[in-house]
Amino acid sequence: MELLGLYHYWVFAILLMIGFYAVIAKRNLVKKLIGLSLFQAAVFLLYITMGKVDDGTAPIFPEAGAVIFSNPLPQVLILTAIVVGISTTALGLGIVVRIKEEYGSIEEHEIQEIDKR
Amino acid sequence: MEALIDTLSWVLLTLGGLSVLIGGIGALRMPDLYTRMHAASVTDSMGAILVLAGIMLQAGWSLATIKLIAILLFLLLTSPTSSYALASAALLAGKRPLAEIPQDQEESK
Amino acid sequence: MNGLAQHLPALQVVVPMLVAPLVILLRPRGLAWAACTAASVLAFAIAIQLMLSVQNGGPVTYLMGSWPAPYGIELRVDSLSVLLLLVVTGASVTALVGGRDSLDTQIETDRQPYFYAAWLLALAGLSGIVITADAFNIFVFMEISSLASYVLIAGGPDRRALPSVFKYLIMGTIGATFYLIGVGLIYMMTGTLNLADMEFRIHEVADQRPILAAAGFITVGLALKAAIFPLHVWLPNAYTYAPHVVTAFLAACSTKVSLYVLLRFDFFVFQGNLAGHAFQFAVYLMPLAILGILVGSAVAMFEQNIKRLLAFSSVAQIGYMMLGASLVTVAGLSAGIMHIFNHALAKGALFLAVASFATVAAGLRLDDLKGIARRMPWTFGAFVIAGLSLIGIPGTAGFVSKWYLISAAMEFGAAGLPLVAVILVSSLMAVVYVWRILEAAWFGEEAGEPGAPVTVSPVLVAVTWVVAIANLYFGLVPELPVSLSTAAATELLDHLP
Amino acid sequence: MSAQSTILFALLVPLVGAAGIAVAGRVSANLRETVTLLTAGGLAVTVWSLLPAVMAGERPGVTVTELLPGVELAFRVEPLGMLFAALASGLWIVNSLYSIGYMRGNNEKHQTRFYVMFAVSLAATMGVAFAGNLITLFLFYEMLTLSTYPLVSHKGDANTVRSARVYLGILLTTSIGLLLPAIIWTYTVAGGGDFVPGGILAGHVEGPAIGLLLGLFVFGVGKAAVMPVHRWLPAAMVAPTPVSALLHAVAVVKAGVFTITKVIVYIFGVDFLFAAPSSGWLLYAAAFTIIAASVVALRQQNLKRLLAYSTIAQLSYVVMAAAILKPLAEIGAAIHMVAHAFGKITLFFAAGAIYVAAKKTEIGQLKGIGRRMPITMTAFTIGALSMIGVPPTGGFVSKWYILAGAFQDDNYVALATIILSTVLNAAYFLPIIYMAWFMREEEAPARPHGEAPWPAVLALAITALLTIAFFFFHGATLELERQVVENLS
Amino acid sequence: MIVIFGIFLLTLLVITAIAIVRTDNLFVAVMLMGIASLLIAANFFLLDAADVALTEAAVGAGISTVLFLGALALTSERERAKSSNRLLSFAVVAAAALIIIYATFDKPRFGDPEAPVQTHVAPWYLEKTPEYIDIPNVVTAVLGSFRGYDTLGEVFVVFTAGIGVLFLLGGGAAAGSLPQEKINEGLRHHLIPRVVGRVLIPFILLFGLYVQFHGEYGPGGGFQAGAIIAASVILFALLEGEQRALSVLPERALLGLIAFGPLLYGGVGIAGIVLGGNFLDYSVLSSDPVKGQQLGILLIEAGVGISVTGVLLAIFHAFAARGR
Repeated sequence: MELLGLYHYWVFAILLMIGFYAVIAKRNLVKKLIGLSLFQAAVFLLYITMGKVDDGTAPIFPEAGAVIFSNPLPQVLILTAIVVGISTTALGLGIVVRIKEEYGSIEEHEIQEIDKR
Repeated sequence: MEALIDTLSWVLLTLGGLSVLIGGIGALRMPDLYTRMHAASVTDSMGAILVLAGIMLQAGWSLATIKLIAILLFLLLTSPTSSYALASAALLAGKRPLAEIPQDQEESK
Repeated sequence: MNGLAQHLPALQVVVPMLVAPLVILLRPRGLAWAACTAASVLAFAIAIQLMLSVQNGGPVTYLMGSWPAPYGIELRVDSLSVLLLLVVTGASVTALVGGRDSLDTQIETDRQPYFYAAWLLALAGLSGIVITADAFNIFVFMEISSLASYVLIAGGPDRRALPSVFKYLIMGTIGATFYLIGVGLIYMMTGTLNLADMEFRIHEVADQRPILAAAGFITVGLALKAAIFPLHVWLPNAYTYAPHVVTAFLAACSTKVSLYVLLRFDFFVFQGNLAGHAFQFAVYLMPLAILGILVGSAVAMFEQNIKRLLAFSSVAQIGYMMLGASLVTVAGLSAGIMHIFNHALAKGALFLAVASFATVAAGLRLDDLKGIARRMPWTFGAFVIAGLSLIGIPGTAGFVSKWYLISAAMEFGAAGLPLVAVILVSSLMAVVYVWRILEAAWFGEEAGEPGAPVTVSPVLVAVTWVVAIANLYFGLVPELPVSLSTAAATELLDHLP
Repeated sequence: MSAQSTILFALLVPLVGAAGIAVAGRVSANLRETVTLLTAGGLAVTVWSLLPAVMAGERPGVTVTELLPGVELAFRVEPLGMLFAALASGLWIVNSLYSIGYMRGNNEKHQTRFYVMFAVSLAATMGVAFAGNLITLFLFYEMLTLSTYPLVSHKGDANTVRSARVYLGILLTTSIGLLLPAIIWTYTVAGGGDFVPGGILAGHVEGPAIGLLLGLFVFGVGKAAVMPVHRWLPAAMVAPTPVSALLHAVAVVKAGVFTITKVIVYIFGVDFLFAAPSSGWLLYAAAFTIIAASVVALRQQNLKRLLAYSTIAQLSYVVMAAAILKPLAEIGAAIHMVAHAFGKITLFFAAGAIYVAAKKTEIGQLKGIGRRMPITMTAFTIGALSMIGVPPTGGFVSKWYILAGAFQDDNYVALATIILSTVLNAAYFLPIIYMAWFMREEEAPARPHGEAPWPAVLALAITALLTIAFFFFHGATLELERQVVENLS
Repeated sequence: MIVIFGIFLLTLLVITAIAIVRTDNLFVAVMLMGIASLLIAANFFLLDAADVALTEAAVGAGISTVLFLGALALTSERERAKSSNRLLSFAVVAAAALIIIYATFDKPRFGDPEAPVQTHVAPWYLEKTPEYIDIPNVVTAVLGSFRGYDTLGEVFVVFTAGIGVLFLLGGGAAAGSLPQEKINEGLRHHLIPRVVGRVLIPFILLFGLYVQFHGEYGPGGGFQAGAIIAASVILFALLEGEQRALSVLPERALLGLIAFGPLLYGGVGIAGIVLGGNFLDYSVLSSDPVKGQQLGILLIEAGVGISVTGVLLAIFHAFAARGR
């Protein structure tokens, strides 16, 4: 179990870094956004991981009997965070589409070139 | 009785798993889109059916089984449709099946 | 009636937030502006009311859904948040009232409802950030305000607005996500999201590595959003290509709200809980602040486009606020907080004036502004006053905060002298870059047709003057900002058990 | 009307006047100038009405508002300020008269703006004169700088703008960069900045710090034009002559030396400073400025620039006198402000008159001009003699007191400086006078001309007479300024 | 067993992520992104987060993929440029990584029931939910009531994104005016998908409603439901052509939904004030506080569902309308 726990945190770190790298290093705007959503997904993993309780179940009361529940709060937060993430992505894509229409390109450096002229 | 059902379900699950595996291998090894789709279809027809059946046996008569049946029906409806849509889209996009391409151009998919 | 009065903290946020959906349904579309303005005027009134009750009765709290504090979400209004509320709502009102014509020219009519809805959401988001006492709730409202501001900025007529806003979106989201990570780590160690509770429980936490990391993430994330040097790269373009009125609104408050959250966390939550936090805070942020001041001013001195020029000056001004905070004394902190208020006054007036220049001049480069003073003397007059306030000439609001900043630095004796030097040098730089504009406007022979006095929207001129006069008023009678910011600084530093 | 309200009134009159002028300017030139004269008269009456009380030893004061905790916007009338205010307000009347002649004679543009800003700068001057503490003084000091900027840059051509930039640059840089820190320093150590007889700094700073603080003050007050912060004054000569005359011979520059004197007397305290070894350098700085400026003046060809450098030298007389730190010298400083004001404004008026009438600006062109413009040149001569310090002119009186003060302290540096500079003054003024009266003009001017328009001539005649008069009737001033030194040593 | 499965999923996730960054075909990247979302969702399920898993599957794998594809259709499929300033990026990333690794020491053991997270606030929810609200799904209780203010904010984030896209892309209004073309007739001429689609869509809608109203008892709620319903309409649009979709749910109607959802939510909150409670205090909605809470949650979930559906559809149409 502990192994899995550590593994979760590592994966969180790795995903975060991969996404982060994509955001800073990639020049393609859509790719940046993809990286961004990966970046956020990693954070979701962090939260959900910390809410897990040994041999617990989803925090939904069954018809009968008391059981150990995992922590509902991180789940609530992440429900919110997921929706926030998709909203940001949608808006970002909207902007990308307009940029494509205005500049005919979605490559950062090409756009900078065009603006220099 | 219990034991019988249990073993049966495990057999089904294993077979399902195998066919999924096969499908995967096929999708990797096959030369072009259409043949790959063909291989992949093994996964979501055979594989799905067997695995779901296995799980149903595990679940016994309960709400879960009903849901599983629903899922199965859903799969059986959608997967052929989606492969159809995929194939026709590929054709529209101008990908011709490998059989129609002279050998030397094979790599140019 | 008292019944409603007790709900003011909630209404402060809810009013603009709920008017937004109505705005996009309104027909005829002209009503959108009216509704938007009405809502922000109301919000402003509420802010004033809250200020009064805070000044009389100390911090006001409100339980959302009447659930007890650490479990439900709590709203908390103290001097600091009230100061910010005044700035935010005030900026919104002035920008809206003054900016109608300018916006009409820059936003197509059929897109205006969306625009005004976004404006209200930005307003609601910013107020929500400063009014809540819940770490995660801050994140949610931060996202509302950010998304809304992206929309507002993207409304700019120049296509270059789009890449700049995309950059802003990326950096803003990274900042918000960093903040989220930080909050997550703290939550992991304390199990709570309520700021006060958090502070109390961090005290208990034995091993603080995750807390330190959290402090790092939160500080960096918010520094990104607050455009603290060297994380300011998104700001100049965003401000330059946004619609003029939007620049006036956001320049006055958006970065400052992130700064507010930063102060909240670093002083309210971490200060006194983390070993040597004050020291680290000062050591890490003071150099950045100083660099920001100097570099920002220096770039501004050579900038040609007046909006960019003012944007870079904003970077420098944010440096002032950070410098004050990084002294970690009541005097310094209150100086920094006070500068939030005074700088909002100066920049607001300047950008409003720019908005009305833009209606007349060919462009916003200094050459385009030549001789504008003769064509629009009134606007120019207001611009001069605000510019002097930005420099910090006595009698203007800007002087008050500079005075406080310098005396706060002098408390450190000889060690403070370099800081004094920095402040003075940057003030002189400010003289230079402000005067470049004034000179061009005053003497330059305008390129186009000779200067027939042009009529810009009189309302805009009037509003600009109101803000300019506010600069003078708070320069001569600064009780309000002084008392609020001193109280806020004391609350932040001395509230510890 | 109570003294308090009178003080505020003295500030409001010019401002209200400015508004009035702005309005009147839209109606007609005559109305505008009438309003100007009325304002000037009104201001003079207001200020002079304070005189008796102050002579009687009262020190009326009023606190307007508290800028920051412990930092007030306050006014307090004391002899030095009274003298300064009375001087500036009185001369404004004459100057307005002169301006009318000058501006019309040259038919300048933006005349309304000119008169408006003029009134505003007078308001600022009053503020400086009556300031009750450092911060108030600083506030109006900056206001004066900013409000004179449009006047200096009045012409608006490239050259003017450049000079105006120098003007503003030096004045703002010194005031923000040096004066402000000095003030804040004072407030931090002394816990306040009110002008108190005997000073407030005693016991709060010691050792080299005193010298440093003094330096911050002296060079922070760029308007006093102590070298090396003098360059703005010649630069300011691009302004129309009335501006040079009233502002850069009286109001602005006197505001500078006035500030320094006031700081020395009321912030440091003469005795405290006298005791402090590290403050001696001021005397030498002033002496150096006097000599250097005079030498530079020798080599000037442009009349106004010559006058400018002469002003620099004369200002340092005041600074030096103050720096002698002896009662008589302090009186001398105060009196020299007046004497030099009368003399120098006369000279500028004359120069302006010459420019209006003959469009001549260079010294070399002045040959024989005395025949065409006798009144003007007579006045010029009187002014020049006063600069040199020849009786019976005001200049003699002030030099007398300064010398007396120097003797009190056996301060031979001061003595030598004064004597040498007197020689130099003579060396650069007498040739002009000689040229004007005793040489024939080489070729007849393009169009024959007589005197400048009558208001200008009238104005300069008046000031010339004042210069003489001050020699005989300086008793009142003396009385007033004695009060300053009574309570020191 | 769980451990192995978890490790397997996570490893797969990392591999997918790397693949996403490495490929220069954006289409592939988007598809892989969908897969990654599914993997994350599955992993959430292992971590007892049923609701989150459902949401991640619906939003991450479903909607965001659709949006990305829509955007790709309007921009370009290939990423032309190689990465820039790799070194700097690596440095920054490494720095952040170090901080995180530094942080992961001292953190509570994974699944430790004694961790602060489990002991401080959460138990209160688990203990009080039956008493105050009395619905089985604690997540819904916290989401809807205890932290209802967050959820309100969340709805407004969605709303903001919606009007943002409408503002940027000028709304789908253009769709009505422009002449129909082959492109937006969807798969009209393909018999099989249409038939299957017609059979399925009702069931998808039904399922959406189930998720919507079953939220208090099982996993599910407004967001998931909104996403699913929107998905069904989008499917309809793909099959029957956007025109028909718009004729079913015209522009104005969508705008109405977008605005009505948040208003409903906010209205419930205001009702709380009017009836003498605090903002978002549902207990006062009914004579019996528990009933009031349940009613309130039902209403606000409805509001959430409506607004999410409206916004997603509006965004989809905005993109689609841009295509022509």
